[in-house]
Amino acid sequence: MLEIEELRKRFGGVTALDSARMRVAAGRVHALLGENGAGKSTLLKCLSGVDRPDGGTMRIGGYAYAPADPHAAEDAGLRFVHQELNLVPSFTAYENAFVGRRYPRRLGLVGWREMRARFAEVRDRHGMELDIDVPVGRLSTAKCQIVGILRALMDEARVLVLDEPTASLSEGEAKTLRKIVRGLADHGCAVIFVSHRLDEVFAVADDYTVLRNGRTVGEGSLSDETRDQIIALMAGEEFKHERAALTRTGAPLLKLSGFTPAYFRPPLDLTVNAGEIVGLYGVIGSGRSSLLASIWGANSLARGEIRIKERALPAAGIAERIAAGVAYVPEDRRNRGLVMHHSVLDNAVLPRLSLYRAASKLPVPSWRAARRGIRRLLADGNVKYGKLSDRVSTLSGGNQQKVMIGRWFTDEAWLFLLDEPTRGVDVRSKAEIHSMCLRLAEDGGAVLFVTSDIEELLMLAGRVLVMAHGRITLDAPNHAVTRQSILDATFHAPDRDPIRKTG
Amino acid sequence: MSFSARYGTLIGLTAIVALFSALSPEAFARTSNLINITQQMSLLAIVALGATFVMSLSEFDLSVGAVVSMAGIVSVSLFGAGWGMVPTIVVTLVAGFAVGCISGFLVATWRMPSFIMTLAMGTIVGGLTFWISDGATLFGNIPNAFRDMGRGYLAGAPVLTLWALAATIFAAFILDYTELGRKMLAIGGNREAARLTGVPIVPTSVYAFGLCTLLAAVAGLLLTARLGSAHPTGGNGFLLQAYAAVFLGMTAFRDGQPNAPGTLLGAAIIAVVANGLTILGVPNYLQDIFTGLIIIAAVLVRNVGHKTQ
Amino acid sequence: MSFSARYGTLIGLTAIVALFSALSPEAFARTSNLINITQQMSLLAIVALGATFVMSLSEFDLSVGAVVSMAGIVSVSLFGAGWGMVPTIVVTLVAGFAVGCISGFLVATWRMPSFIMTLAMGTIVGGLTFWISDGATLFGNIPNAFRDMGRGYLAGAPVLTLWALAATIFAAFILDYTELGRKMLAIGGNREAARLTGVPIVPTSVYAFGLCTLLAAVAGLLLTARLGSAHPTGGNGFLLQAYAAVFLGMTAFRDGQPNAPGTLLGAAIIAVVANGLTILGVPNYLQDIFTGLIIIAAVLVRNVGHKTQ
Amino acid sequence: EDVAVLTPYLSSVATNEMVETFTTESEAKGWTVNVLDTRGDFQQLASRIEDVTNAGVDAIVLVSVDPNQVGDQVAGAAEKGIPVFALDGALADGVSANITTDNFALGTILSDYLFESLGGEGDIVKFFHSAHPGVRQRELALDKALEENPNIKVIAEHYVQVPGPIDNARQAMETFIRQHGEAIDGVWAAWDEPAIGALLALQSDMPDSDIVIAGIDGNPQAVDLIGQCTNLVATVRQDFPGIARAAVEEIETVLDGGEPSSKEIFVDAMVVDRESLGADCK
Ligand SMILES: Nc1ncnc2c1ncn2[C@@H]1O[C@H](COP(=O)(O)OP(=O)(O)OP(=O)(O)O)[C@@H](O)[C@H]1O
Ligand SMILES: Nc1ncnc2c1ncn2[C@@H]1O[C@H](COP(=O)(O)OP(=O)(O)OP(=O)(O)O)[C@@H](O)[C@H]1O
Ligand SMILES: [Mg+2]
Ligand SMILES: [Mg+2]
Repeated sequence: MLEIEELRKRFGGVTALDSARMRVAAGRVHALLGENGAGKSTLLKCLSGVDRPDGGTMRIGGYAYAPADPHAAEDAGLRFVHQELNLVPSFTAYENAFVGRRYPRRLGLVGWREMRARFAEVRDRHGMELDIDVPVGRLSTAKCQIVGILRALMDEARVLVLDEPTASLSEGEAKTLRKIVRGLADHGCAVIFVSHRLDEVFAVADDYTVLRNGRTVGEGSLSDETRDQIIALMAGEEFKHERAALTRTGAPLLKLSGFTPAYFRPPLDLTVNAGEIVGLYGVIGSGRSSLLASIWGANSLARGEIRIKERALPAAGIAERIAAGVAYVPEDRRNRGLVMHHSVLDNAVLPRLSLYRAASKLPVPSWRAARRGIRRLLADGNVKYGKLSDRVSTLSGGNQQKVMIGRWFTDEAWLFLLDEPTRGVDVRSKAEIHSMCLRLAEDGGAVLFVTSDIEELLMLAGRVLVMAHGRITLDAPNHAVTRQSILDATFHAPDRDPIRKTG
Repeated sequence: MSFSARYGTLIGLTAIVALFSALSPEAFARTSNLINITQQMSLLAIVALGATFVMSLSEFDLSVGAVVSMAGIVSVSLFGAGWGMVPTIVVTLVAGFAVGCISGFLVATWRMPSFIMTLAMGTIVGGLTFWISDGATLFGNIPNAFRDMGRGYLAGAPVLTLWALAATIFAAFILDYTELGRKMLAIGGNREAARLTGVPIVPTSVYAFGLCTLLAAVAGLLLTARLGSAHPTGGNGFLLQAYAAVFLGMTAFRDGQPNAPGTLLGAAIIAVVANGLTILGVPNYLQDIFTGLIIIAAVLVRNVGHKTQ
Repeated sequence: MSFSARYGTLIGLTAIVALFSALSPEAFARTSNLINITQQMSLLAIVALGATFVMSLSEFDLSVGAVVSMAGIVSVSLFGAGWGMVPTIVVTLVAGFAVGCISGFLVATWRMPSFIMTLAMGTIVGGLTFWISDGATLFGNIPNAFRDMGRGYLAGAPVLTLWALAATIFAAFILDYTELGRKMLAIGGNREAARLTGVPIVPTSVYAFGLCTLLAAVAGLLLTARLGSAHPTGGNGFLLQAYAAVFLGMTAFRDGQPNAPGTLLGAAIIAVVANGLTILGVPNYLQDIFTGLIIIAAVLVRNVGHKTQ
Repeated sequence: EDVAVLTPYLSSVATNEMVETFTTESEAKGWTVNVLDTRGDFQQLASRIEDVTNAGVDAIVLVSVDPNQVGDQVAGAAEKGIPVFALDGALADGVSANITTDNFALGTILSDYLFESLGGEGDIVKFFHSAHPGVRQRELALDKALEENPNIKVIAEHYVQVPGPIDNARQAMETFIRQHGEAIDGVWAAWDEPAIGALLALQSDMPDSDIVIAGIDGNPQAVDLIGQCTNLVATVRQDFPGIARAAVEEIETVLDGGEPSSKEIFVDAMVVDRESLGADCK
């Protein structure tokens, strides 16, 4: 159905694709795999007409295919969900679904009602939950991801391309999506699926192609392969991911009592002790992200008592957290994490500007010291980048994520608040981020992380928390929980629905 | 969003009107004066509605003032050369539209910052206007039928007010009920997303800038009709005020997006303040100070209600 | 990035200078004239460097023109009231700094659009200036020592040129070599990301706006020293030109970020074009047209090389 | 009595002087004066005339504008029985009286004075601003005078930018000095601010030159500089206080039910130079 041969693409000095090959059959789900920066997104961008390849051929159904722009790809029957969500924040979900398409019309005017009805129909047909009447700028990352997916499902597609669609979805939604994908494939659609969650890949995909440094290094049917074989193909070497087990705890580092992130949330009590890695799980909208942001002091509506190392802090105020040794990584790197058009160096140095002072009392950074320090920091985090002066937006998605986390790993911080820290990160780097967390905990620090990946939760967390409707419905050590008990807690019925409609 | 956040700017305008009415019940609050305000704000509103189009792209067009002036000078020159009303109006509007199209094309294809591009364009247009007019104020030879387009009353309402209403409906219609308008707002909201989903950046930008200067040319024609003369820099004063109106309107409705009703409201605030302070006989310098304070207050009313997060 | 993309605007300036030199080898290209250009661009450069600070926040300060005028009027008034040089300068600079701090504070705490906020602030400042001066041009009583700060030569270079150089170094230092400057640029790049990484939004914004109007006040003092008089609207003409210089500078270096050397370059382009066209005796309307065209060309040179993606 | 004074050019020195005198004189008569400036914006001027008409003032005074530029509004005021006066303006329908100095005559006086002090020949630099109707008349007078004096040549001219005319003229003059140097014999400035700018350039770049500069308006700073024996040797002083005083008298007559003494009242202009100031410049 879709054949790609010898595809090449360079960005300045960086070779993103170097003779990539891929054959996708109709009615099959095809997993495109590879480490961060292997060239997956670039390949898909060539397919979608966003980037023009430097060489190579693409054929669809036997005919040569060379889209000049995204429109041409759409006309050829391809639908895309790009890795970086591209939505217009001021538009509602249903309007976003029509941007770049022909709007429904009534008497030549934009037919708002029909537009909404058509989108609502698609949403309901696929069993997704989504408030479609608010501007998407007010939705969480995961909800935005659902908007992007639904957008691609608006009409019949010959080829559906999903670049890490489940990166910020939790178990339930991810499962729904897998069902949708299978359904489409059964109807004869070819699906290309990029994901770093290998168990998911094995659950949904039929075939695979592995890219390494822009080259195709393996392809075939997944039923012939094991997880370890695929990992070895991707990384180019044997690689084992250890399961963490850490239960040693010390004095309380973080203590919340009667803490409410927002007026419509119930108050919470929570303690995180030194040496602990606490995983926070829940479905989309359960209130994990807002809890983390509120602990970080980024939420002016938060109320209640918060103590860090026994010292009471104001409910809002980021500077106090930083001074107290807390670090925070948001889930939405593009809008809330990084300054995309600034250099890697500027982004990496931002939270730690005062660390590289020319003289300790002078707020004047020494750029030489900063460059040296940041190079080491990024090397520790295994970030793949060209030059420190390159824009951070030119890094692959996973490497951007690693910059955003790695920049906090200096000696000053010992309590980490991580919101979906390994979103879009490949297996090996995920292990590295995990071992950074472990080292921190061993040195007497602590980590509170949010994840939507139950695998990761069980692998990393020494203590498991589950949130539902803004309450903590489960708090137990790792060894005392099972997949089932976690999922049960997730769907714990609320006494009353505390979530009010937005807008 | 609280009530004061959603309708804050409208409340602001109401408060300003109420204040002036209380201070000057016989002069300000008289119906004839209030009707007259709608006439005084109309040209500003038309220019500002044009600016709303480029602001919906998240760009600026700083040539609008120069285009207003140009339209006046071009039309009176053509009348002077013996042209009839229809060809004169058509040529003037086409010229106005063309200016924006050129800016829009260069901005979109070469990614030139619209600020500098349109500032340069405004300088060029200003030079051309001077060339045509020789720097002098032009009057005479303006047909009465033309002048009547910018003065007098129709069915009890000032003609200019009706023009401004028509322009508001036109702009609201384009922005909310045509694909073109939605594409403009999509580009303005997230240019990269628009590009990736296949929104045609260049033609959409060309139209937005073109509509902007087209409305500026309309305002220039109406200004000439209203004054019976054209001054080579007569429209330049509209520039900053027009954007002030758009920004006031952005804070008014729709969560910070440029929108036509908001722009009209913004122009109304500016016009009411100027009229009210004049009628109260406030000294010149105090007028400036009050104008500034009232505008800040009008935006604050809204933002205070909105300062959540 | 290709060579023409990286140094396009610089190449543009060089080309403009070469062109004028070829057209007028004895008048334009004479060293004394070139030195004089550096003096003519200096006040614009200082105002524009101030604007660079707020642009680095991705905001505008439209009160700079009014602050330039205010600084002149305040200082001459104080001299007239018998104040000495040092207290006069200090009070004027503090007043200038305060204006920006107020704007910055309101913009940052209430999320007011800076465009409308500073436009209102500029109106208020303009009104105060009128109040103080009664609308008249003020002169007399200006100490010669003060006047010498804005005229004459020091070690062979015009004093004003030295001021502009000092301001450039100051701005470049703040933006590139202090934490404050990096924080400003981070806020300008992505406000939310900066906030979440612990950049204090309010103080940083207050400093940026304050530095902006502080430099405007410096320019106002130097303008007064240069002219020996102060006019209540004498600085208003700087507003748009200053932002033009900043935008020219943004396209010049650093991938579209505001930067001090770029701003200086932008001011130089504007000054060279004005000087060259005057020397060539080009009629004033053609001057406008050429100025516009040259500025567009200067930006295009760079963007043509840059149009990859 | 309520009197509204409107002008688009309050920040110009000449206009400001008229308005100041007018205000003082009328307040002495117990009138309330409200001054409005629209910063060069004629649409605003039209709106403000409508406003004061609506507010029901007793008289409207337009300063430094040609009332024809806002004809309908003036006629509207007249219809309501509000008398409209022009200061340094022109006659139009509905204007009770225009009190002014003839700008063409001003330009002629300036040109003649300058040409005479150059001895009937030489090269001059011209500073002008044709957007202002009055200033443009002066320019036309220069053209006529040049026709009559074939030995005087304009070797450079500059269109002065407003706002900021002094600095703008100064920059242009700096350029001209480097370009033409000693070849320049005189500077013709359509009003005093560019003349001051030209003088500043001369003082810093060619302090010993004997270039003759002359302007129009009798701007106090210019008069001061003439008295200091600088190259700025003369200005043609319009009697702005005289215009304002004449206007106050006319308005009083009209408000008392009388008729203005004439529709167009010319107030004389005179040359202010070292001699008339009694400056000793030897
Ligand atoms: N616009 C660009 N300019 C320069 N380099 C780029 C650009 N886009 C991608 N690259 C480089 O191309 C390489 C491949 O990137 P790509 O985004 O395709 O990786 P990926 O396989 O999708 O990785 P991830 O799993 O992290 O998303 C990376 O080294 C990246 O830095
Ligand atoms: N002002 C508000 N009023 C009512 N509901 C709100 C408001 N703000 C946010 N919400 C809702 O509260 C829920 C909590 O979102 P939050 O991002 O904290 O949860 P989460 O568990 O991290 O979800 P995700 O996994 O999607 O990030 C969301 O569904 C959001 O729509
Ligand atoms: Mg990718
Ligand atoms: Mg979340």
